[in-house]
Amino acid sequence: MKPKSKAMGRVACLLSASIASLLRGAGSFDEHPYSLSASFKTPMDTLAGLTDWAQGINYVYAITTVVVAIVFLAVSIPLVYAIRRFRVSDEEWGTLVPPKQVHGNAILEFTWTIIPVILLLFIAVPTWQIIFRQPEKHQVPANAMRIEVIGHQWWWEFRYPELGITTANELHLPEKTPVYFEISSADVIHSFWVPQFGGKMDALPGKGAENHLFFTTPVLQHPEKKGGEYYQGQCAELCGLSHALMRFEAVLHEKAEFERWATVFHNPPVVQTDLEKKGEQVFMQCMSCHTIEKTPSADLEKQLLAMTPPAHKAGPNLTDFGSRRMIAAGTRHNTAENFHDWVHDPSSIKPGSKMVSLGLPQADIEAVAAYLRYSTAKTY
Amino acid sequence: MGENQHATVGLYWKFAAVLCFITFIEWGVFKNDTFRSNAKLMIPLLLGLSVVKFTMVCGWYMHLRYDSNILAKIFGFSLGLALLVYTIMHLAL
Amino acid sequence: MSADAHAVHHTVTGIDNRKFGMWVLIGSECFLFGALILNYLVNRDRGLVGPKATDIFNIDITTLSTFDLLMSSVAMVLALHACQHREIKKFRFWTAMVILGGIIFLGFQYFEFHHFIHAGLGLTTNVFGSSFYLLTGCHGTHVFFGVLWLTSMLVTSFIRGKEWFPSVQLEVAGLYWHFVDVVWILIFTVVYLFVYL
Amino acid sequence: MAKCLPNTGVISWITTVDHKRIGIMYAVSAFFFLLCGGIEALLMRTQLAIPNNTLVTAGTFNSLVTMHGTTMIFLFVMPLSAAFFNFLTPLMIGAPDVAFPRMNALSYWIFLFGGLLLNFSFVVRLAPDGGWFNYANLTGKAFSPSHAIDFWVFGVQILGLASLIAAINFLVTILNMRCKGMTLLKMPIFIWTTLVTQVLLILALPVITVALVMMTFDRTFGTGFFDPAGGGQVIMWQHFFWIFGHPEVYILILPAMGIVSEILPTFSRKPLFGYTVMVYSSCAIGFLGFAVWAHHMFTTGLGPWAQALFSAATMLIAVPTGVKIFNWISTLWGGQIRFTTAMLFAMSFIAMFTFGGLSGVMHSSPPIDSQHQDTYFVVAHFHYVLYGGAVMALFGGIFYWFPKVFGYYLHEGMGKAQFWLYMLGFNLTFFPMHFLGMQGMPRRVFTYAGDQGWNLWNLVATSGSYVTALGGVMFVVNIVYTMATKKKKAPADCWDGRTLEWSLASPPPEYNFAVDPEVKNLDDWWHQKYTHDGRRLTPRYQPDVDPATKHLPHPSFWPIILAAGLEIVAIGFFFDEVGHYISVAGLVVTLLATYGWIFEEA
Repeated sequence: MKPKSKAMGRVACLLSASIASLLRGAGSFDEHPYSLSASFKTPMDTLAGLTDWAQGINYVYAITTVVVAIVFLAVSIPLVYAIRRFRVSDEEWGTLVPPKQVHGNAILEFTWTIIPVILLLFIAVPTWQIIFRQPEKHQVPANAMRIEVIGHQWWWEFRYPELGITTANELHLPEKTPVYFEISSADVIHSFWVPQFGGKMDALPGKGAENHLFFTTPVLQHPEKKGGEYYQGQCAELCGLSHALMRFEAVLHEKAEFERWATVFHNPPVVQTDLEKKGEQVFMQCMSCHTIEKTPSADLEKQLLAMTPPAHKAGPNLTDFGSRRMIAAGTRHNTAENFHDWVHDPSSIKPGSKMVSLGLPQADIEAVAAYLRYSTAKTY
Repeated sequence: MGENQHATVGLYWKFAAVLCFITFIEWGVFKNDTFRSNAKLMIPLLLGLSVVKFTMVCGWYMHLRYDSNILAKIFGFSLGLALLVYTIMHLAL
Repeated sequence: MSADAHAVHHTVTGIDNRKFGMWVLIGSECFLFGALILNYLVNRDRGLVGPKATDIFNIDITTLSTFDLLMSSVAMVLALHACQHREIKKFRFWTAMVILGGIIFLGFQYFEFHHFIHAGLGLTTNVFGSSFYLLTGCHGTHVFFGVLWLTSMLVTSFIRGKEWFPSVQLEVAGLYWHFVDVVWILIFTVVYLFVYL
Repeated sequence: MAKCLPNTGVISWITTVDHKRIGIMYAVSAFFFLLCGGIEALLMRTQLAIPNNTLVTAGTFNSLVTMHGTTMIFLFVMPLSAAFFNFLTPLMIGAPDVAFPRMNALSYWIFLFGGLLLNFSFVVRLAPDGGWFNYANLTGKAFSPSHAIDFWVFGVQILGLASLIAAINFLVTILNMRCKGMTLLKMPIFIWTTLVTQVLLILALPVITVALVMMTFDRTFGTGFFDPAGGGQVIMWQHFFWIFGHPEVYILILPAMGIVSEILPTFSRKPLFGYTVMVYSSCAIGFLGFAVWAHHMFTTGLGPWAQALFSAATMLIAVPTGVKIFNWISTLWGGQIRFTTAMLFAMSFIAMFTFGGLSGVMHSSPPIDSQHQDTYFVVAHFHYVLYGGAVMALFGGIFYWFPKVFGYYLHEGMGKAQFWLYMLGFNLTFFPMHFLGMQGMPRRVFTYAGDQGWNLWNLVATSGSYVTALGGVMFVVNIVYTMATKKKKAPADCWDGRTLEWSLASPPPEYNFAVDPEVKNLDDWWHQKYTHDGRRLTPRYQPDVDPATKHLPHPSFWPIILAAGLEIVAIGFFFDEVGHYISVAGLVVTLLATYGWIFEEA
């Protein structure tokens, strides 16, 4: 063993020992955010494969990884071997007689052209299978639930035309039902993406530029737990200053629970305490951008839409704001303190946000907080 | 430098006449109503005529036929690739 | 005219470097005009407001301008032939004819744009107008640059006197001019004759 | 006027038309811009080191993303490749200079002014923030009202013009000015990859020129090419950009492949394995490069047929690339490998580029790409191919040809230290990004929440980027040390090479070849030194001749003046009221420079 390679050997075993301890030790600090276990199977893991479409993707993914691994070994093993085997020290490099001047070998060239083509077919065929499994617009099954997804600069609008619901930043879905998304944008290009449900689809602005996505929603992992399961989604196309903060959550419900949500959604806000009543008055100032069903803001919206060309409100629909887990498009949790920071100075939380800070006094913010966070809360 | 004994002045005038005649035909085809209605006939005809004019000017007026064919290869390759790329893009749109 | 050092250098293909370079530039311009033509074809019926192609195009004027550009190409070939055969009178006459042809073509184009703007098709009226003006404007700019190039050569010929015969430079300018004419042949068919298709 | 210009000092550099000096200027400018790009990268990585970091604001981060991408591609890799084209092409094909010497100087000066215009945006705090691809209607006047995007649009337009002029120049030089006996299949492989790169540049740049003109019209004159409200389509920009974009990435990698194909045979003392196959695969990569662009747009809803065809074409491109990789390994096989820094960089190119290419093959399939698109997996892929590939090979080229350019060797010890720092830092930075991508972290996000599981990999990536920065510092130290001490003189044939430039003195005389070389077969210089059975012969080095006897193109002021004229035209677009006057003034300067150029004694 030449001295140099003995040293290499010692380094190699040191390295492997430390990696082993790291992996073995991973279990002990699970909750620590910088642990290995916290860095795999994360809330936006693209390999979760919950829906049929995502499983199709993982099927092609697995085959491709195997093929790629084969090719990587077929390249790295001869490379490393050649480098170690044919190495010559600097001193004797110039003195030796040059090696046999080999110019080429037709058989070899033929083999490493044909074999990659065959290997690539292993990737290509499943790819085309999955590509043509996505139905065209006219092939969508009739029982599929239609949902319109509209990207705005830095929040998501979801419309359920069959249920007459317009909501924002929380995509409520029943389990095990085929769903058909029509994705478009109101301003710039965004990209609608729930990694655990499958791939992303760009939201392009302009008439006729709608994109379509179809898959069957996954099965609930803990059916006994009420209130639905949350799956994270994010905009995946650079859309301006707060592109990183344009997140949303898909909420998966058991079928009956989803029906209840859809019906309860249309209830008007329940104003009990006088703080909430005061909040309702303060909300008058927010009516020009936001809408809550069965309140004067809804009538204002009807008038705006009746104009030619129809004027759309700039802000998201807040009908079920109280029961939402996150505010400001998935940026902060729906707590009183976060709500206060958000209403007090929106652009400090989301740079470039179109929501202006109305300069409300402290009391008004608390009032509108009570109104929005409690009276619009829907229990289902 | 590149004396082209093939192309005489007479030939240039003959080509000029042919080019004007083709343009006149195109104008006539366009004006004629029966042609204007069915696109299936009109597109190949008009495209064909313009291709003829194209090759005439490129072949003779630009000496592509007489010079060494590496120039024709470069021009042909660029033109062909442009047609290929833009047809694919038109289909993909 | 400066005889570049490399003109004496023996070239592998026997073709002068400048002529070779012009053909490469023509290859590159195929992609440029290809993109513009495709952009026009895609956008020609996407204009929401303002006049349509069918109601403002005047095929007679455009056919005349096509005749004119073809004849200027013929003049160009004759000018080159005269230059190579050292016939100073003919060389200057036909070069002047090419320049005249170019100016007439630009005149037609100015008149046509003027007519369209009056008919309500401005640069920013709709996407059809923008694409049309970009395509024909870019071609017009190439024609203008050609006219500038040939005028400079004609003026230099008068300055340098009767013995100066720039065969290679005129051939390169001729290639450029014929290419601009060939692009117009395509534009004439694709834009004006396909209006109803 | 031109004859009385001095041969040294600043004036000589401003007016030079010698391809060797222009090559050095390209390299120096490229490394200055590498410094800018590197700082931008470090700032981004530091901002992303921990969740909810506040080192830079969202706007600054978007500018850093845009400028890092644009600078590294257009202002570092392309000009550094141009430095190699400029310096080596005439020497390798036995030509006295390029086909159009003054046009060569013109393209350098237009490039430099374009790069300065682009980076001037930082000075006026208007750095472009639309991403290096500048997608359509985010960068329209409605959503980016400030002049920031104009800096990108005009910067890239000018850089495109510079590359186009240089590409025409080099295509004519390679095809028309080879020495006696050097047929196309006897040219060095680096000249072949240069040739294919120039063809790609010539055919791809006009497409981006049209797209940029349309964007300029949209932003300045209010047309609606990409404005959906006016009937335009945002997808048109993506199509036009990527028709240029994909050939562009082959423009970045092909010169690196050429450099590696020159270094490996020299330090294995064996000819390149399968030379003709390597030539045909380079041409295949170049040609197929035009038919794959929509794999950048798989998630924009192209429809199944377009996805199927473009994924097939993308997979097909992996075949010639694979053939090249196996040919490189076969070149090493049975050779006598010497571990110089250049060889280390070249061998690491094979490994890193293969890994990057394979991670690329993974998202050539649209279903997988729907998960990878716009995530850090793609960032990892193209850094493995561009950094692990092009940058490693270019540094290999620097260490390989530095002795020929300046006449003394770079310090091998520091070179190896820089190499290992690069290898460690590079893998530490970009390998974890594969996990980040698979865990769903999107690209171009200026921050992320602490509970998304991305904390560990971002921290590891940031630490890796600092190790790479250390490697960069080591390179600067090496250059300064070598320039200061000039210790190790380099002979004409520094590494016992195989191509014609090794027959010249180092640094080569300004007139290149005293006696026009004649070539009988491929790697003719090796055959002059060794017979088939390895017996040493004495090769014919180029004799020293009095420079006065050789006719040299005269230095000229006009290239820099013409480039300045074009720059002024672009600057005019940044001033709203007086803008058109400035642009017209620029046009006048350009026209005068053109006439001055024509009537100048060459």
